[in-house]
Amino acid sequence: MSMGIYFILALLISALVLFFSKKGKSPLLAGVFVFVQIIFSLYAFINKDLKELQYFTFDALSLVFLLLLSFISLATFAHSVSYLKDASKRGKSLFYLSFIAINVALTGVYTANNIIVAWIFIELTTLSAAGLINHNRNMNSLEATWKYVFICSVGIAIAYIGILFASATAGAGYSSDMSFQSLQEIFKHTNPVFLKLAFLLILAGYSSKMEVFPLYTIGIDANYAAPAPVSAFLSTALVNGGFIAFTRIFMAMSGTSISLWMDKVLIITGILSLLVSAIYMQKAKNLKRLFAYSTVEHLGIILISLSLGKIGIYIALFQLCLHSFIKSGLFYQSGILHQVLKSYKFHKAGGYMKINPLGGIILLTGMILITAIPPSGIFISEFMLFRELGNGHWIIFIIVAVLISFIMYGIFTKNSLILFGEPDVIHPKSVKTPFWEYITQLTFFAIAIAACFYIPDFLNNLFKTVSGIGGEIDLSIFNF
Amino acid sequence: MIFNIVVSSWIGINALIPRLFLGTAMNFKNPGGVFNYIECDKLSAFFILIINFTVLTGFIYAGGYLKPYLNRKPASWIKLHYLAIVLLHLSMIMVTLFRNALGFMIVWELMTLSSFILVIFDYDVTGTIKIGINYLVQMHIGMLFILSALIMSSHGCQIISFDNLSGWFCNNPNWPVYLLFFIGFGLKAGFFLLHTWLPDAHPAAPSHVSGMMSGVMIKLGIYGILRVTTYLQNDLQAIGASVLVFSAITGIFGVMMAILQHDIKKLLAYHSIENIGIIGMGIGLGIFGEATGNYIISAAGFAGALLHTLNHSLFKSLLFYSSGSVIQQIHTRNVERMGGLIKFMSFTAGAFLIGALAISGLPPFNGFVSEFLIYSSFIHGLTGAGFYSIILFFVSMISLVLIGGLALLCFTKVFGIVFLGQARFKYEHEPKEASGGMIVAELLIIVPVILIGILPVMATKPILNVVNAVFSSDARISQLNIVAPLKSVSVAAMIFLIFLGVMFLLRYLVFRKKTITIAPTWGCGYTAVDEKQQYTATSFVQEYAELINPFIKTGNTDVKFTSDEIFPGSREFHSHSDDNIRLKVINRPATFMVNILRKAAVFQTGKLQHYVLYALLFLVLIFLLTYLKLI
Amino acid sequence: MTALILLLITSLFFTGILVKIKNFCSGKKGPGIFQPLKNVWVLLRKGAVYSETTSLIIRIAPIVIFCAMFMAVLLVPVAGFKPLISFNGDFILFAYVLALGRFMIIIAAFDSGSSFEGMGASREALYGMLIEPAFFILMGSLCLFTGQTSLNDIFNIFKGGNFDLVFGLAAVYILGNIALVENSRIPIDDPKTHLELTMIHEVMVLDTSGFDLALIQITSFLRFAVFGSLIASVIIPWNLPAYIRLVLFFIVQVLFSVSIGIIESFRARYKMNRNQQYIITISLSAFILFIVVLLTKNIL
Amino acid sequence: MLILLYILFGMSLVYIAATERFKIYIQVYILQGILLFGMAIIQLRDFNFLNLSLILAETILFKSIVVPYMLRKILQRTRIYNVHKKSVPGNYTVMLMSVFLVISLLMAFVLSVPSIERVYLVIAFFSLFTGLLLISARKLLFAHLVGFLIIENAVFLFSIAIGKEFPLLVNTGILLDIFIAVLIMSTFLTRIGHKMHSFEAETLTKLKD
Repeated sequence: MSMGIYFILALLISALVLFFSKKGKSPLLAGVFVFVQIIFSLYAFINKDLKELQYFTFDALSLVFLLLLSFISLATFAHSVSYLKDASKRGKSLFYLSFIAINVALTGVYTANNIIVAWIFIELTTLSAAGLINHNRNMNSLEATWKYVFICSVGIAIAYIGILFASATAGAGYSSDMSFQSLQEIFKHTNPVFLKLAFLLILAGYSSKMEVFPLYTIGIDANYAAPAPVSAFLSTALVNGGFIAFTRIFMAMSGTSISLWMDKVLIITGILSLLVSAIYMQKAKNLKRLFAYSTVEHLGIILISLSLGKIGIYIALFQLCLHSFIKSGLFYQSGILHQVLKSYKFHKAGGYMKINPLGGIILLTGMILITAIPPSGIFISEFMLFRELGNGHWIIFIIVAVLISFIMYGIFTKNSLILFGEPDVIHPKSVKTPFWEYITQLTFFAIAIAACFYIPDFLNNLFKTVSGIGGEIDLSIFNF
Repeated sequence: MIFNIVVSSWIGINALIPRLFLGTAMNFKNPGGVFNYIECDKLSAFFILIINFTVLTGFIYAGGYLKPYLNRKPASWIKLHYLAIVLLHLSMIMVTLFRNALGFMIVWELMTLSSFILVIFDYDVTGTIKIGINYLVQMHIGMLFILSALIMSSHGCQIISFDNLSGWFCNNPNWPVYLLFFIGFGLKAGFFLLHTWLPDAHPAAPSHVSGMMSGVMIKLGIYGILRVTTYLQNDLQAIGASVLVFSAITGIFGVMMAILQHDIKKLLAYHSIENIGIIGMGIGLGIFGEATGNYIISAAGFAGALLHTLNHSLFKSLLFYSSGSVIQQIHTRNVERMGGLIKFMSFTAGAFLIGALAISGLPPFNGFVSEFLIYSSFIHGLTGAGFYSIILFFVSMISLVLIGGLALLCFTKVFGIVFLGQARFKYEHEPKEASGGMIVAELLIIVPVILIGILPVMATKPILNVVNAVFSSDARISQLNIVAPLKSVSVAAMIFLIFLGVMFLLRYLVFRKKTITIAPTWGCGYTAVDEKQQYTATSFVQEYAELINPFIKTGNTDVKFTSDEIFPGSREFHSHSDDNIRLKVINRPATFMVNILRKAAVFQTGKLQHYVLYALLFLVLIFLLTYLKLI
Repeated sequence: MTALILLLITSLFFTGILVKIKNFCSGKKGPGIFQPLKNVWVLLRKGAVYSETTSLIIRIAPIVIFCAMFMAVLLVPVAGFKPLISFNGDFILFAYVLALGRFMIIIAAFDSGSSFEGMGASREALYGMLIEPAFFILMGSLCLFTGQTSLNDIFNIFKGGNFDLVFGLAAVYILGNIALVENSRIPIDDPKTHLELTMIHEVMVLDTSGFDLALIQITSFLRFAVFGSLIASVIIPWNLPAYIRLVLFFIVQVLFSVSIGIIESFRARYKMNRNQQYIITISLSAFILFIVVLLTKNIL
Repeated sequence: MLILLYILFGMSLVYIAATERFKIYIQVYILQGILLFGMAIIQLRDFNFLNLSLILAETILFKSIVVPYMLRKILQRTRIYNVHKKSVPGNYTVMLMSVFLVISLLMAFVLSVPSIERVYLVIAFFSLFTGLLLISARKLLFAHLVGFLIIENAVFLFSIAIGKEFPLLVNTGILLDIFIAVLIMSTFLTRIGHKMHSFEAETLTKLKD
């Protein structure tokens, strides 16, 4: 029911946005929507496992990311308001329209309990993302948008074929109901060849959303061309959407005979993603692209940890949440940086620490957190990952360790150019950034740091329910 | 506000420590909470003492040292710097306290991180950032080594912790895990081949930071090695021997490189490597002694190592601080541009002299005591041990002797060139004596330096307690064989001092009525002497450089004369000595790898079709792998 | 105590004899045996001249050097007469106080900022660094041989064992060479300093005068005496009655000084850049001794 | 009857791969829509109004009327009709097509399950490969768009082949998605055409490191 109300409200608000687009009331309306979003996620959190409109369920996995989404969309909204100060009314209304649309679509992706429905909403995210990416309306954004929309659509079409295969040979006697629970049953009796093919196609297709190898490139272009708050949104909430859509299918398949094979494929994909991010970080000339590559890196790590069974899923969730916080914070900061230095380019911009010390320190902190150096919470998850790799997968352990070191080197060398390097042209600090713009990053980083020392129980329980761990593995290392 | 935090943190910890130190090992076990895995035995307590003292002096010194920067750097950056000092202090203390891997790793990385922020304080000096990042990444790699060792050793345990080591070491060969640990901690401590970050990081950092880092932070690598050593069960002989030899190489390499340096802080950094080598010798001896069940050797070795850790933290920080005062005044680290500073900054000169004497291991200063302990361990080994172990001991003892001699050569050079004679170049402004805070800090260090030198027993007894508590050794024997000679050493030192006093009195009496005339330096009949003709550091070590040329190349760069120039223009010439180990072992492979990565980046064409093709190729790859049963 | 007194006595006339011998060999009459002492006495009564570039260092250095030497004296056994201070591993202290003296004299040389003294200083530092291992190798091998770790017991070699004599003589040879280097005599250095920019030791004290110079000279007397008595206590059997040992001791000392004198008059000095080789050779021979000892201990 | 449709469809694919003229793309695409309609009708198990209308909407309305209309609009707006570049020569593409045909035959045989019409699989795979070929071998964005549409046809064929009916709501959702996708793509294509007066994919390679 509430889902329906939510959809209706969303529709209503977007209609109003369209209607008032001349009046320039769109920010207000979008604010209202964000409020609705937050209320909705809280509602969802209060009554768990509620089934809505037959296709949506508020299970633990969706709840985690709904809460996350409400955080991120609030922050993104706040930043976009200041970002769009001097945008045209039409541009604003279009922007907020797509913003609302993508929020709705993501909510759909998170909560969908049906493989096809999830697919539909994924496609919707692509389409609504187009409006956000192309906001600047210059050549770069146009190119990025075209590539993003096109390749995402192709990928998702391929994923659809995969889904068809997966559900194909369930043989007679099985309901054509495509909800994940029933799929879990169906897959047990599906021809493994088909299943493998399906998994492969789905992985390849959704990789465009998850920003992992092979279709990671478009995500990077999108992050680069989009406005900074949007990049923050894309590389966290949207990526999480792709991750959920994939993980649900993965978990449905993991009971079957091909699970070992899947693990290996995941490890290969993860390592390849790590590799490409390590490679391109040495080359990146642009701050936002650098951050985008670090997203690729983290998703690669997450895929690897997915292949490690239940605890692996726990690790993946943990890392994904923290990554969302830190990465979005970094992108917001990069927006402020662009206001100050007028450029993202490493060889143009520089001396940020001198020009804007607070921002500089925030950037430094974010850089430290994203490279999983304590007190970053990601360190915990990577520690657990290494621990898991430690029993049996020493080769992967070594590969991951080496690549992570390279990535760390890349991030630090590149970022230090911006932070401490000499700018080739020094802009007088024209815009005085108001303090509240830093608050989002400070809070997010604070959360990420706090996670290193303490996990709130409800979150811990959510993760446990998702990964189906229960009590049998001892997480007492979180005791402090 | 930062200041308050720091002060309170010390007052708390300083109050806490002596109880820990003297009292038996205490062991919080209240369920849950941060104290769940904290355990403070005597070893930790000992290191905490060192940390507190050095950080205290470092902080006092920093107050004076950072004054000139206050207006040049953004205030928030200075704040961050102080914050990092506090963080470094706390994390170092926590490192000594934590036993479980996660907590240990977190604080270990925090330590690296805060020191990184401290190192890049002078970020607008070119190269500083690069050095800092290099340091950070190397430490990260070291962390991964330690992590892998811990994970490997606590295989199948609920909680990864150092406490699992004893179990693992009982049932498995010790050396592989120990090797991993040694690499991991050795990277922090700066052993040979693992040292490459060290000679850069110390000069790049401001002096109080170098003092703290070289004084205590790299010692935590030693702490880690000792901690792991306490759990060792078998392979002791092999491990001990290899550690001994490796440390000997480290020591000799460090001091050999140090002599050739003309950047004063780089020189001191190489000396840290040397001293780490000496400490490592002590540890190796200790392990070896345990292996052969000869407790005198082991006790003397471990005690020597611990005492030298303490001593080195003292005199090395003293040296860094005093050199820092010099650098602050004349804005260069090149010794060739200094000279005659004793007349301007006499106290700093005195402090440096004491530090130099101590680090050269000369009586009656503390450096001698710890080296004496290690020596006595050696000679005990000589008097009663097997054939091969005698050769081992003998060779490494001789290397220790060499280290001593070389250190003397090095520090006579530094002190002579920097403080004595005349200024070789004109200083841009008259150097002034260091400000109050810095002097106080140096005084604070000088006191224990001399005290330990005169009353070694006072320092050695507690350390022997630590050794007896932590390592398996016999209290009686150690008391008998180790403390007794030290007693006579202190007697000798007393006599020496008394005699010194008497002689000064005598000199005073003699010169009371005599005429003291001041004349120019005698130039052997050559009258037009000027400061440019003084002996330089390069020429001082030239013979030595020729001697060791096979091992360490020293190159010159100069501009050759061409035939066509009738009136040759100005020429410039300077000699340099480069750390081949660093070039060959670290830089080349690293750059090689990075270049490979760069080359691999051609795949990103920006063409949409290619991206789709990659997806296809990925599918095909997986198909093939599956088809060929590879996965 | 006796050891101390004996040492002091020998140190009084040692140099005198040396000079006498040299003059005799070169067919001169030469001054009396006690001339060096007279010189010292004269110096003691003189005032002092300091270079204007000098600082406190050159004023305190001679005293420290002297005291360090005196410490060494206190540690040295004399032919079975126990030294004042003796403990396990005291030879380490012995070596390091000598090193302390070296350190001080080097920086004192630097203090005058002269263009010559630095050269001497650098040589002194290098040779000191090279000669220390020789001493330690010798000591180590004697430790190994006797199983003792203090000078007093180490030098009590003669116990009538098979190899005592061999080792004793080898030790004497090495000690003699070390003494030559430490006291910077020919073939390392020429105290008469016919240039090669005025050699090692003498050049370092160019700017010292009066009381300080006197102290430094006394120090060199003492150094001779110390090494002499080390040699003496190696080759004199300790189990003889005291008076015989006394006599033998003086004889050995005289012989030692005579031999040095003869060496100085009949032997050419090495080129400076050959010295390192020579010193390393000493260490090498010490090492050979060590190997031999090792083999005898473990095989025979 | 069916066989004829298959063959026609296959022919159309070969043709579309070989040609480079936009007009022909559009016409062939219309033809494919009609063919698909035929197949769907023949395959349809139970005739009821809803399914019929849905199929009509999916094939005739969507594939043969709306999309071609949009494509034409693009061409008219941007006034780009003729082809400048030809990345892989036509004859090579035809060879490639035959190779793909063989591959898709093989795959269809590998994945042969009684519950699936093998022939559909062959055609579906074939059209999938054709679409990918169009995307990766042609250098014109318009061709890429057409390639995407062909892939969508492949999806449709797969869904026929597997013969699963989804609930109506879901089906409409899918349809809507694809429709919006095509809409947005065409708008962007128009924009790009306006900005650069050509569909050269080469001009869209600014974004890289």
